[in-house]
Amino acid sequence: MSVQLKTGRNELFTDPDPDNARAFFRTKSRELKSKISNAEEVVRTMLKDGDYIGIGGFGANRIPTAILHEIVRQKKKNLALAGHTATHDFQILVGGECIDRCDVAYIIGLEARGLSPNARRAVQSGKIKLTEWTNASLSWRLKAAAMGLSFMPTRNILGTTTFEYSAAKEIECPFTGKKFAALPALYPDFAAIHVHECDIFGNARVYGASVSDQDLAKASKRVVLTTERLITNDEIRQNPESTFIPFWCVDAVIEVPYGSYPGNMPYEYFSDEAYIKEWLAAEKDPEEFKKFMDKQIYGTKDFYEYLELNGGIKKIQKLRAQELLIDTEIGGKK
Amino acid sequence: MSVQLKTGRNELFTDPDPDNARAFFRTKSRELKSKISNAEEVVRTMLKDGDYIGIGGFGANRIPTAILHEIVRQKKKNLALAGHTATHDFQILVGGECIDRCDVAYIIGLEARGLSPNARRAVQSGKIKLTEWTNASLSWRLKAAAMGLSFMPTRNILGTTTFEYSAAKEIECPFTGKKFAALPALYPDFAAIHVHECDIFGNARVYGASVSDQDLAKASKRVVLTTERLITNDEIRQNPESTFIPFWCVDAVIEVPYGSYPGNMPYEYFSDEAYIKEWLAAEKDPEEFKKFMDKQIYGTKDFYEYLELNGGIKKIQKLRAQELLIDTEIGGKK
Amino acid sequence: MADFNSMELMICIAARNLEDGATVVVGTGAPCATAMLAQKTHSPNLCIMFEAGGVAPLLPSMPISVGDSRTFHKAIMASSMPEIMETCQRGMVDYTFLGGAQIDMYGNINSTMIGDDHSKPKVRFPGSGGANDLASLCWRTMMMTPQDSKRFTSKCDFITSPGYLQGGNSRYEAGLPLGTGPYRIITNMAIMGFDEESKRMKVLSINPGYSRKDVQDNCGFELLWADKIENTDPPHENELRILREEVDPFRYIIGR
Amino acid sequence: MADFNSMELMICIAARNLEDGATVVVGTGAPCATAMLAQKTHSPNLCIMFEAGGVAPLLPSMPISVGDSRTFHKAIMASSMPEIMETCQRGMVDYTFLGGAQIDMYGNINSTMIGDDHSKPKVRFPGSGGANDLASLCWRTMMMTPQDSKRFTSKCDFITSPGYLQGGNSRYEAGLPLGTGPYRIITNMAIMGFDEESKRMKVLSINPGYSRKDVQDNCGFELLWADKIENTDPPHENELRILREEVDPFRYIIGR
Repeated sequence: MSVQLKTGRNELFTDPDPDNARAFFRTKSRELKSKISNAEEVVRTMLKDGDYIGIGGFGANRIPTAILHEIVRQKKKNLALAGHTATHDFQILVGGECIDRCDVAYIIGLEARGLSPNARRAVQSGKIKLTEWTNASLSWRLKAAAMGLSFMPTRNILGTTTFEYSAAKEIECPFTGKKFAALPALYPDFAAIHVHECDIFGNARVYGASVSDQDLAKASKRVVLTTERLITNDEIRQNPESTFIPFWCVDAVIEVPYGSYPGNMPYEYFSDEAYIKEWLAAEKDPEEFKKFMDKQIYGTKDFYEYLELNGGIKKIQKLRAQELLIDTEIGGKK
Repeated sequence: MSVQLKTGRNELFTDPDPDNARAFFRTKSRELKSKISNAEEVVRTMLKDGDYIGIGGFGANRIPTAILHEIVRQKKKNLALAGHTATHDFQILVGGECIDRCDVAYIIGLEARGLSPNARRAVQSGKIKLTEWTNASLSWRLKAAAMGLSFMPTRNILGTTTFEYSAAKEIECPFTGKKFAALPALYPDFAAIHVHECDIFGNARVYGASVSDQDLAKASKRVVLTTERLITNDEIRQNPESTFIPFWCVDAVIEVPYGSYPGNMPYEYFSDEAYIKEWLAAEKDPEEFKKFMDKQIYGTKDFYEYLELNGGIKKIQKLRAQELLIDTEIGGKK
Repeated sequence: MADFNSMELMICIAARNLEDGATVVVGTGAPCATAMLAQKTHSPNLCIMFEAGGVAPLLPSMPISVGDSRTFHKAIMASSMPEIMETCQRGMVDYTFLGGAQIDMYGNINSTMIGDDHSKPKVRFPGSGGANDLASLCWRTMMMTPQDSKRFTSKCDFITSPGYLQGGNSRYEAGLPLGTGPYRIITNMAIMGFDEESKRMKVLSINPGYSRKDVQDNCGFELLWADKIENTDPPHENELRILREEVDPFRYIIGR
Repeated sequence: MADFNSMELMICIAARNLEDGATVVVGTGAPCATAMLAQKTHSPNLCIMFEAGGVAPLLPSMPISVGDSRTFHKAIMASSMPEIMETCQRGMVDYTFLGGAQIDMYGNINSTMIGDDHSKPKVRFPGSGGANDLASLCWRTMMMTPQDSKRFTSKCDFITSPGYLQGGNSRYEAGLPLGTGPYRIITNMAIMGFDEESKRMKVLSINPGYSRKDVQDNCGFELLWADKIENTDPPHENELRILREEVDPFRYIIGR
């Protein structure tokens, strides 16, 4: 096949050059030192207006809510987002009017829960610049970066309008002559990932589906972990095969128990579906939604106040029973 | 940079075409059925003369000795090997005159233990056709196959004689114009991997450094696991994040306790350095070595007889104490 | 004949296509219900995968998200998105199910937008998610959808996920893996496949209560017709019972 | 001045180059001893990695293999070969140490073969292993080797691992990562670096007991010389004590 090779027409929001990325990584600390911080400090010092960000987990599963809220509270502007099955995380950031560019795989929807009216309005208004991708494409763009490359050859998105509005390029395989998509490496400026356990150095463990978080942690220039609980470095060293993210990827560590609320945290607590429904309902009317955001995010000092506002530990107990399929009725249901 | 792109001059032993690989994988069973077998049966039915094979572990660490020996006993011929830090495994296969082609990263040496005289003689005689690679190159060639691709772009081997005697090609990055090596995907015909635990379906766990075994299991057309011990499928399902190799990669499962002997098995037993030294000494004289092979491999019926010949469980107890740094002297050493 | 609604009909018919020992990647909703029904009827060994990483769970209930804890409840593996997608790309996944706002005669699907200006769409949908990837990389793509002539369109406003593109050999020529593509489109009215040569949508079977005319009238392009058009075997009692009692007892899906 | 052999000298000098908080990939033998010595003297936070996957172990003794259990004993991570190599390729690894049978004036190293027929070498060595990868991808490559004019050759029979290739900018032009390359060559006689422009090997410091003439006479190519040649600071008492008592008490390496 010696055909004309195509190029996606939309904007590439990040620099895929691996030597530029290496120049940054060369300066990144590899010290085994304490990285304990808090959300206010992290968002103030580690994230600039205009930065490109990636969010761990999967929309409303294992998400770093404390960081997402703090980005809104601090009114960060003109951020770009890797919209890799972005659901509740996208909702929060669009609610705060924080983003103006997005690499889209999946946005404005909340899977089986329906669509976000506010996010949809924002996207349809043209206020957010979109480049189209897919879930695998964003995964592989992060993997290319995690591997220190500038692109990854793949066999998806070819032939579609998705390709046309992406920033990918077609290439020919030097061995078979077959056509591949070349997906540009994605090196985010900043990533926030919620994990089950980590030590003060940032050696972290994650349980359940890991989505793309291992590659996200490696590909990103600055990384903050929020964690359900801190563990000792001794514990990390007892099972070195369980380390999901190593310390050198991590710049800050924050202990945030129940930190994925209102999202699901595998083996810990289920998502608060009633709350998410309430949020979706509030979004229907812009005035209502403003009040809702004021109360939930701008009006709360931090994640602890926010959690308390929404039922605190008692609520978490219920969600925990739901997650573990434990019947907590007195005497059982039957 | 618009320079002439180079191509390695040596032979590519395997087909990197992902559609040919997919056509095979389409026919591979995905059934959750028992795959219990034995070494004699597996080597007789799953491996043909001329096949390209990959061996799990790292030379003398976590190696599938029972399968390696059985390949020698059944006098398989003209095999090609992925020589990815091949040490004791290479020694065994060359001792049995089973291989005539090798993708080389590291051969004929045994790391800190010195060089294998017999393997060196065989290679220097020109009897084994060599194409040059590196450890990362073979890892990434397997990863390209595991990902269902025909090549992986990388930044190693460029500019060297290693590249010149490889079967790699130079390509230009479509985004940066930079030169990369394109490494052809490696889809072996057959792979044998020794694991710590697996169920009868082939869902397996590995502890310690995993080398390239996850990609090897995915990339290979036919895969046999030998395992220190069988576990139940229930146990697999209790920690789904610990599954290292899923059942659909696996065609046969053999329980072989102490199956990496004389190699090291992480957390189980250390390598038998005295035995490996004896092997190296025997290799110095071809007549001596023939006798050694007769006694150790051709003269033993299976791995159990071989292990018994070399000290059996009592020997393993010693190696286990060494592995776990346990002082087993009566009353302790001091 | 048992009484059933069109969602129940589509799920029961779709489930029959999933043979025992096959692999399938599903999303939430009807596709997941379909896979569960197949598992509980003729395919106990069907391996269900979710794109966030869950593999072969013992599903205690219908997931809300393809990444929630149910998708790896007592699973064989809780892996990652690249792991699942690479397994598809390697050719180890047999089936997937997609949805969409528009589909054309070559099985190309739109789940991105309506309108002609990408930067200011008339209506924006979530986008591909994993749909393009699964449509590109799994062996056989299926769709369950109510049929009308707006949805079955002569031209998608946006091709999110590839069917046979412009038909003929164009899918493979675009670089997509050999031998992949749309397999069955299951609507309330009929079951469609695709012509071997032209790759155009072809009616194979008509569902109870509908006519040839209904099927063509509710399609925005000209359908091909198999030499022999079957009458769709309607849902069996045991399929409906299992679907209603075991798969979706709260009627989240079949109550829609 | 303390008494020491040349292996002890080379290890002590090499260890001084590994600053606290750096990352280094090492093999078995002298490189591992060097990293351990650095850790036990001025760089407690040196992160030692092994190419089979071990990261930051608490090494109970010298490994026999870069994949044996010692390399991930109480480690931070027991990962994989691609994991380590990709960390190097991403620019997160500062140092590595290589060995070889030949080295030329640009720091190119041969560990593959002697002779001119690849298919029938006069002498075959193990080959690259991970050497080419580490030399390509880590920021700074070092070598410890006894010096003689056969080993320090005007032309390697085979370039297994890249130094500065043909000098000047040729390394980057070949596609290798910007800013990487050989950093220090530490021999029994001297410490060499590389000229900024020409990338030719340049003597920086001469070891106790050797002269300029010794250094040049035992080198098969013309060496460059720094403007000011230092006298190598010989091993200190505490370096030797720790090396002998804690790092290599059985003299596996330093007894060679």
